[in-house]
Amino acid sequence: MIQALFLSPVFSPLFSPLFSVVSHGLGPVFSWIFWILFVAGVGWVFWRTIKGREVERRVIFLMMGLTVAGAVLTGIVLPVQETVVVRNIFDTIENLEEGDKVLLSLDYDPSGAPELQPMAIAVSQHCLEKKLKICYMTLWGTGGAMIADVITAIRPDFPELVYGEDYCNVGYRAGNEAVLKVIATDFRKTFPTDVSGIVLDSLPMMTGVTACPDFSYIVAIGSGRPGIKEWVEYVVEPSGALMGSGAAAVSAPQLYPYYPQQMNGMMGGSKGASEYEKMLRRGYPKYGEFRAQATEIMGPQTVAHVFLMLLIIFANISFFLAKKRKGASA
Amino acid sequence: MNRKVMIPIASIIVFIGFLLLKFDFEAVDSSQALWDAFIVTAGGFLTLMIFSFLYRDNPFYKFAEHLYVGVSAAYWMCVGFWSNIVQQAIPHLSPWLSEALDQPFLGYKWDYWIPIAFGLLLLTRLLPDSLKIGWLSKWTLAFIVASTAGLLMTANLKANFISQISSTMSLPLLPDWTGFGDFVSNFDLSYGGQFIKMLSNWVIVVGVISGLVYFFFSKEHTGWFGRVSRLGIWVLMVTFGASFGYTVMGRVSLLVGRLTFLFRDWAGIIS
Amino acid sequence: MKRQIPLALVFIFGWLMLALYFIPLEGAQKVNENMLDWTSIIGIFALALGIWSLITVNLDRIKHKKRDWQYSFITLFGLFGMIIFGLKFGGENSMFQGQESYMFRHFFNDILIPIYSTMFSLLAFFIASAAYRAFRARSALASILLIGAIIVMIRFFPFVAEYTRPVADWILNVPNLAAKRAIWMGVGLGIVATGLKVILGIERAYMGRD
Amino acid sequence: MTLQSRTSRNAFWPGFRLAVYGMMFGIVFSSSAVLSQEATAEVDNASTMLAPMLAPAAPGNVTVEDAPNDAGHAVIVTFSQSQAPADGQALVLGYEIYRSLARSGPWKKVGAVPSDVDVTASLIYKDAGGSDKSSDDYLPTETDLFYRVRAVTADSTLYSDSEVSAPAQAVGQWWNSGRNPVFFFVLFFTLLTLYFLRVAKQRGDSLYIRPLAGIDAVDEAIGRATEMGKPILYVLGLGTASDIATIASFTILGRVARKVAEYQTDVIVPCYDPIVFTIAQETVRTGYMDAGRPDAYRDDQVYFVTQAQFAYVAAVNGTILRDRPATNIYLGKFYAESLILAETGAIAGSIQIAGTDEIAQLPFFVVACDYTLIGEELYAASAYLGREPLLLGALKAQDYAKAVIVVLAILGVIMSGLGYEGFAKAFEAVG
Repeated sequence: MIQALFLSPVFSPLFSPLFSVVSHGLGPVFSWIFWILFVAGVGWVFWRTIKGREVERRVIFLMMGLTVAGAVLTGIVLPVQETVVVRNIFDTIENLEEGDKVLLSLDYDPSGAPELQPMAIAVSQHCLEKKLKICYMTLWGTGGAMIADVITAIRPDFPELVYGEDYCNVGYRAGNEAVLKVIATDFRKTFPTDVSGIVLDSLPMMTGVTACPDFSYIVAIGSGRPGIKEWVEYVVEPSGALMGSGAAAVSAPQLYPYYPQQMNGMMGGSKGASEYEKMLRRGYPKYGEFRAQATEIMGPQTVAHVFLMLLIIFANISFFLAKKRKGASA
Repeated sequence: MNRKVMIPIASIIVFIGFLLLKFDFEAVDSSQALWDAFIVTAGGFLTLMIFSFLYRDNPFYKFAEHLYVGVSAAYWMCVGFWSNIVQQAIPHLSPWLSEALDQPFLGYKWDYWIPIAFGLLLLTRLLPDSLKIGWLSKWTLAFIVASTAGLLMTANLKANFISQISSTMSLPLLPDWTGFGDFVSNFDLSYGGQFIKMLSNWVIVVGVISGLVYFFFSKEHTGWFGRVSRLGIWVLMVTFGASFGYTVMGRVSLLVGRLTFLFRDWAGIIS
Repeated sequence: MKRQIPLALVFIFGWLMLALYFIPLEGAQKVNENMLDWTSIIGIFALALGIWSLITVNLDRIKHKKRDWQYSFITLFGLFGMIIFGLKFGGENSMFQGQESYMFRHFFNDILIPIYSTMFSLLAFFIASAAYRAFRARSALASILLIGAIIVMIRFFPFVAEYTRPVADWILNVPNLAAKRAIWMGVGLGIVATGLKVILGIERAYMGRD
Repeated sequence: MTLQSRTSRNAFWPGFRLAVYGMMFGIVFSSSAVLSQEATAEVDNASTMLAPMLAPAAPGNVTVEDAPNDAGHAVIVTFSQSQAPADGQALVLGYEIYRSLARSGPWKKVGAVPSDVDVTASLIYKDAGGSDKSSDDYLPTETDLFYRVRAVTADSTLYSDSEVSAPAQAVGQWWNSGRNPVFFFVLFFTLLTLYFLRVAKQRGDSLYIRPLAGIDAVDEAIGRATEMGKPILYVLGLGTASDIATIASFTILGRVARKVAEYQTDVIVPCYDPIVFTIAQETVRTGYMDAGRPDAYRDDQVYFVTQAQFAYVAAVNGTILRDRPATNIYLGKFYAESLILAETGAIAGSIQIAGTDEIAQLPFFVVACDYTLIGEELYAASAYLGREPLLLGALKAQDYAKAVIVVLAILGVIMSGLGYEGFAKAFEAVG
């Protein structure tokens, strides 16, 4: 009922340009409670501000928690705006030919996963739709688990895939930059076998791959060091391989200077990932039914941003009011 | 019964309750099912314990903190011992030890004795003070600090310094300049436009120089010197603000990840 | 003796490592590469000292019943439990398979990773409270900080973003680069200066006195 | 007087702020109006050709030179491309490089280069072989090597080989001339430092350095801790002993420990890295000895926590909230934990002084701490605290080097502007 109210013709014009609400199990019931609390909380913070009192830290914590929790429960989906930086990656993969090989390096750990895993999944799905061959690798010891998660996530949708022919996983090798330095010219020197110890030569898809440039496209998804910067320095620059990247939001600004010379595209944080998901959904409508993880994150993120902006505005109002009062009393 | 006893007992009861709720009674492999239920339940509880820190320091947070410290210290010790000593050093030191530890012997390499010797010197600190040989451990410290200082000095110098200077120098201050008339008639505020390109390069050059001036220690920041250094700190501050603003997005997504885990996997409120 | 030998070690190894950077010969580069291995091996011995410190501090707490001494049991329990799971003996069928053992891997991945991610996600809360406290136009500098943050944060809003994104991108690319270069150059100089001070033996607080 | 100056500031800053906002929105709207939507490139894929029958022209002029500045396991192969295809000749897609230890073979394929659109251009391939004898790709040093280049086409049966090159050897060099700029700078800087050390020895601590708020705060903070009877928390960060920021932090820790011992307060140092932990123990002990109170030092002041980032943070957070230190000092390498630590410290009401050279973390320290040492200031701090002539001398050298850099940068920009690219190039370090 509540959900119906939310989506009713009376309310939907109010909300529809802003966000659409997807069904989320019990979520909507909770979400209304959360929204009311959110508005009440913001109002209270505003009231405190006008009164010229500081808001206690714990109230801010609570509000932040409520905001994000409410948004997660409601399942807000915001319109995503596409950018050329992400578009370039999508187009590069779209224009590759069947059978081309793509190297996907997942250099992050569970803390980076909320932002980066959706990119890895979306890019993998896109490659497999285009019938490209994917080789997974990682420079992080914790990346092995991430690769396994990606493969389990996409495997059910592509039951006909054969390991070694359509995709393979060479796993992790210790050595950080040293690994990259070597694979730029000699892939097998560092990766003589795949993750389970099968000799690379016995995997049909890896014949003809001697060095990184033998992959038609490299997508490096990473959240720190070693990561995209090292890929650019040790692989792209010396060997001229074609690369796109996916970066955590924190490190994205530092990597901007490499676009478009050293990498032809970059997905920055969940925003970039959700753009990719949107492009994927448009190109392959069947993905409309799947969970778009990054797009789900974008809603709560934006609401949290709104809240943060409100906080900053309140903080400044209270500051100016305090100054005025001080001036009046002096 | 006082609170000190009640709280742990109550928590254990709630924990077991959740465990039973999560346990899949129809599973074929019941030990696996128990483990799965345990993972989700424990993950949820530990998450809440850490979040409770936001309210204030409390026994639950202390519990999670102390557990985490102990387990992680041991984890890294095991991993480090295994990869650095067993897999790296021992195969070059002793065939007998490598066989005992299931490692292939890779031939003697005398240079691996150097770190072992320094490492043993370091352990002299554990000996009682009366033996008076604890000072030997300083040799190791001297070795490590000096060699890394020598090693990193040059590497950092190249990446952070020399290459930054040369790339600042080669910025054209008048990119694609084809005359003033052309500049005015093609006035354009987009990225490709000459105005923005020029402005950007000027900002970089002036920003770098004024930033360096800000880091001057031997001159008082007054007069024109002070004004330039003030410009430098402004450039730094605008950047800091921007980086802060940019980071918010990533941090919120981590929280979304945790809350999704709590709501979906642990509490099962959303599907 | 006690004083001279460490100083001599500093001098010799410092200049040696510095010189090796410029010599591309194979032997020289081998030493260069091995240095990192050596440090990590020495690190394990130091780790033994560290673990020893962790154990003694906690035992001491329990012994003298210092504040929160009960929790030291949990730390020690976790420490020794994990070390035992990390042991390797008893052949293929034993429970103790070192790092491959089920408990060792899963205890870390499945139990401790949640703590790890949750600690990390506390940042979302702290970022809000820090922003509330700090982003006030108190002074010219604070106002500039505020403006930078606002422009970039607006970047993520739908509708408004279209207009502000170019400016935000510009700030992230241009002044950002300038500031970073200035800091990098200063840091680069500071690193060389500190390195030199160490090698010349001016900076030796780390070595103790006697 | 102060009142007047304050009012004038008040009148000025809001106006300034307004102007900045105005300018900002001006730029926003005007630029967005001009910005067009992204252009989509159309790919022309209407190029199907008849299969040609003839092998392409052979590549020529294969010359081999030793690669400069290396350990002697690489050579550079230069060759001219095949001529443009005549009627019926297949299009060359790329060139494969073959190496042999004898003129007659056997040949081993070592790499490939895609062909260039401009067929008159020569192509270069750097054959960097392995240095390990057992490696499959071992390239022996100081041995005659022969090279041959093969032009390949889409059809694997259609190719043509070049003449075999004259023999060449890969030789190791004694000096990496690509790193000359680094060498000259180190030399210059060492001499500068030595000179100023001499000056400093003669003039003692009379060398002027401008005050640094964060450093002055350290002294105050120790005094405050003494008054309050509370400890000082010193966090060395997540750096290892091989991070110079950590080494710089040790020196400051030494000074802090000495002052703390003099004032008879406590310093707590939880450590992340075991080597750092050992060194920190030594440093603090020395500080206590220098202050003449070696007995006051206890081993549990400096302790090891764990090597996991967030477990360490959790423990330090606990310490901050339970021991309520009067002052928290964070100097060294910090990563994502910077804000967690700084905000927890703010909750506990401690005075906080931070400093790091991790640029990504500086914003958080600036926002959440009372004083922040930005980048180089961290490295300079030890000279400030001790005011020892030698350290001050080194700081002077740093400043003069900076002045030289600023002048060089301005000169370089002007020179590049005038078209003398060589000036900037001279500062580029290769390899």
